[in-house]
Amino acid sequence: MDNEQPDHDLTADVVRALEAILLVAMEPVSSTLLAQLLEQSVATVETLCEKLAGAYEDAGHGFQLCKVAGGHRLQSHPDVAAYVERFILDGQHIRVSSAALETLAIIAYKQPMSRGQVAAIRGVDPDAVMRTLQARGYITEISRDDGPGQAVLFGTTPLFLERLGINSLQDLPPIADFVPDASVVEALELGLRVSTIESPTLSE
Amino acid sequence: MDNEQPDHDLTADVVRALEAILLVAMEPVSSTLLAQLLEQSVATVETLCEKLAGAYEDAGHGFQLCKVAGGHRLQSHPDVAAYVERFILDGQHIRVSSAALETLAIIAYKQPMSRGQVAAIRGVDPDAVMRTLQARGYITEISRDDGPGQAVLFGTTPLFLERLGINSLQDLPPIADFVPDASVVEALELGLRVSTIESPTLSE
Amino acid sequence: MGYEVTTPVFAGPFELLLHLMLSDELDIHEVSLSRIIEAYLAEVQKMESLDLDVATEFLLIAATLIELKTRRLLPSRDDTDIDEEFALWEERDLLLARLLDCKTFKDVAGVMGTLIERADLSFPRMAGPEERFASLMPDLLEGVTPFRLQRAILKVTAPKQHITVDMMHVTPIRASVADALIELIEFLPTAGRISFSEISKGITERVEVIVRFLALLELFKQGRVELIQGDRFGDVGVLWTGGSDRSFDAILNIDDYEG
Repeated sequence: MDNEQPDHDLTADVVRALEAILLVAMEPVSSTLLAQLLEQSVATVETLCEKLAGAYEDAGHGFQLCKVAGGHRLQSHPDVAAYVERFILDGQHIRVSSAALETLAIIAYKQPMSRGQVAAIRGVDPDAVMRTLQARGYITEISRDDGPGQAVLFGTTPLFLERLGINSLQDLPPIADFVPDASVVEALELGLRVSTIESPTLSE
Repeated sequence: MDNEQPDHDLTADVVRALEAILLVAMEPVSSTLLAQLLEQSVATVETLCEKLAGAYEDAGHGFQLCKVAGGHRLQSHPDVAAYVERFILDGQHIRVSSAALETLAIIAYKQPMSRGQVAAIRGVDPDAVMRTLQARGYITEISRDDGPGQAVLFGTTPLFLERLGINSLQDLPPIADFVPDASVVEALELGLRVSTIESPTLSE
Repeated sequence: MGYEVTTPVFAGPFELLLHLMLSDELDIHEVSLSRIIEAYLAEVQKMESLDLDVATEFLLIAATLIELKTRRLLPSRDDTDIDEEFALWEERDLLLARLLDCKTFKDVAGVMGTLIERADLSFPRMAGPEERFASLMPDLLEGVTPFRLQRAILKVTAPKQHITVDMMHVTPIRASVADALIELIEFLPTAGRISFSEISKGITERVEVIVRFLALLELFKQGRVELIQGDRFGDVGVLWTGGSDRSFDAILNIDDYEG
């Protein structure tokens, strides 16, 4: 039996759920939120996390469970950082996609925005793109919606401003008084009609 | 000793590095890339991943190591899905409609396929469905037909494999398994007889 | 998500027919084509908001069924046209093959649905490298200026209808000369002298270019444009000479061109 295995089967299930949540979490998860999700006391969660962290270390895993600002998170073990560095340098081949740029633009101009609100504007599910932007540190969870479902609301980070070379969001070029919009310009360039012609079903 | 612990210390280090890389990866990592990073043969990496996956399962962790879309990835264990879903809230998977599934099935087995070829099998214009599938990233334009009109040909993407939780298209059951059985063929055949002469028992 | 296409209960005519025929299979020797046709037409009638293209597909199948039915009712005659007979057999075989295809992929879709359901119970690790590796990460935003960001949001938030109207004619590839005519009559009178390459600029579907060219020829025939070609294989210049007459009554009988 693994030495990470806790005493009771009940606890075992809680630990499994804890591990699963920490694995999928994009940001550190607070003990309070974990306690709520696992239906345990905050103290129990703290103890479980400590035990689990010790068990990971003892078993010699390549990851560790750490307590950082804001809560608990899984991270790669410093001992094998050299490999992780190699992976990042070798394995990633990333250029900003237009999907990412559009999603970032929407969030930058209209924050705070939920995933659903971004989806409504872009017309496609922005999930994967938003995870990438979040992982890169350009956007972050800033609050939760009051409404039902309590959707996570996203906004841009100081890193985003830094990379864009601006001091604040006020420095973004304004969009409200910008006329004509992109599609009109495009249509004009095409030299084709701009307005919607009610085309009757002549061809049917 | 943890049963995830491999035989030699050298291997132990490789496994730790493997775990660390998988933890920071944002998409499935191929055996080839892992082999390169870990300076091991592809075969060794495959074996290590299999062993590690087995060890995670035996130890009853809340996460698992899976082979998906041509690579290896860490994911939460299905057993504790209920907890993870509670945590993810708005990251829920989007349902795939049955019309979308049937279109996906056709493209998956017969790719590359043009819109027209899909329409011929479905009996309806698949345009809207295919646009949705494309926007979701399950299918993509992979080439153009040589024939007149140069129809765009579509195929499935790695994201499609990820959504199905399979490693490659070979993991889909062979199409022969789905050929309707004799009774179905007979029922359809009888229903569509051209004349009653051949089967006098038909009640009209 | 709101953008999921809502489909009728039966996504296509084969699916509907398949359902009716196989639910009738209690005793396959009792399969009644009359009942199937009745039920089929009843279903089609229920589909109130069916668009014309879809309705056509359903009705085509209905026509085949009725033809089969008619053939059965007619007494076998010696003077039956052998070609007609063959054509009907062929049509029937085609229908049968399509029904079998439909059944096959419906079953495949079922299995894929199960796979997805199972896969959905797991969520991947997506957090990415920790911040201590941040300096190694290639900067996604390299070369991205605030201006590019502005253009990106203007592009996604722009009202879509202007462009989509054009795109609808592009895919599915069904272009009509009539539509192209309307377009040209709307825009040429104020365009001054313009070249054909300007008119078809940005159009990627060959058939779209062709219908515009045919529309121009039609206007030329009607004496409403002047076409000037400087040299062989050179670009064609277009000049509107039709005054303010923007009627397009002469275009009703112009064919569609399927790509």
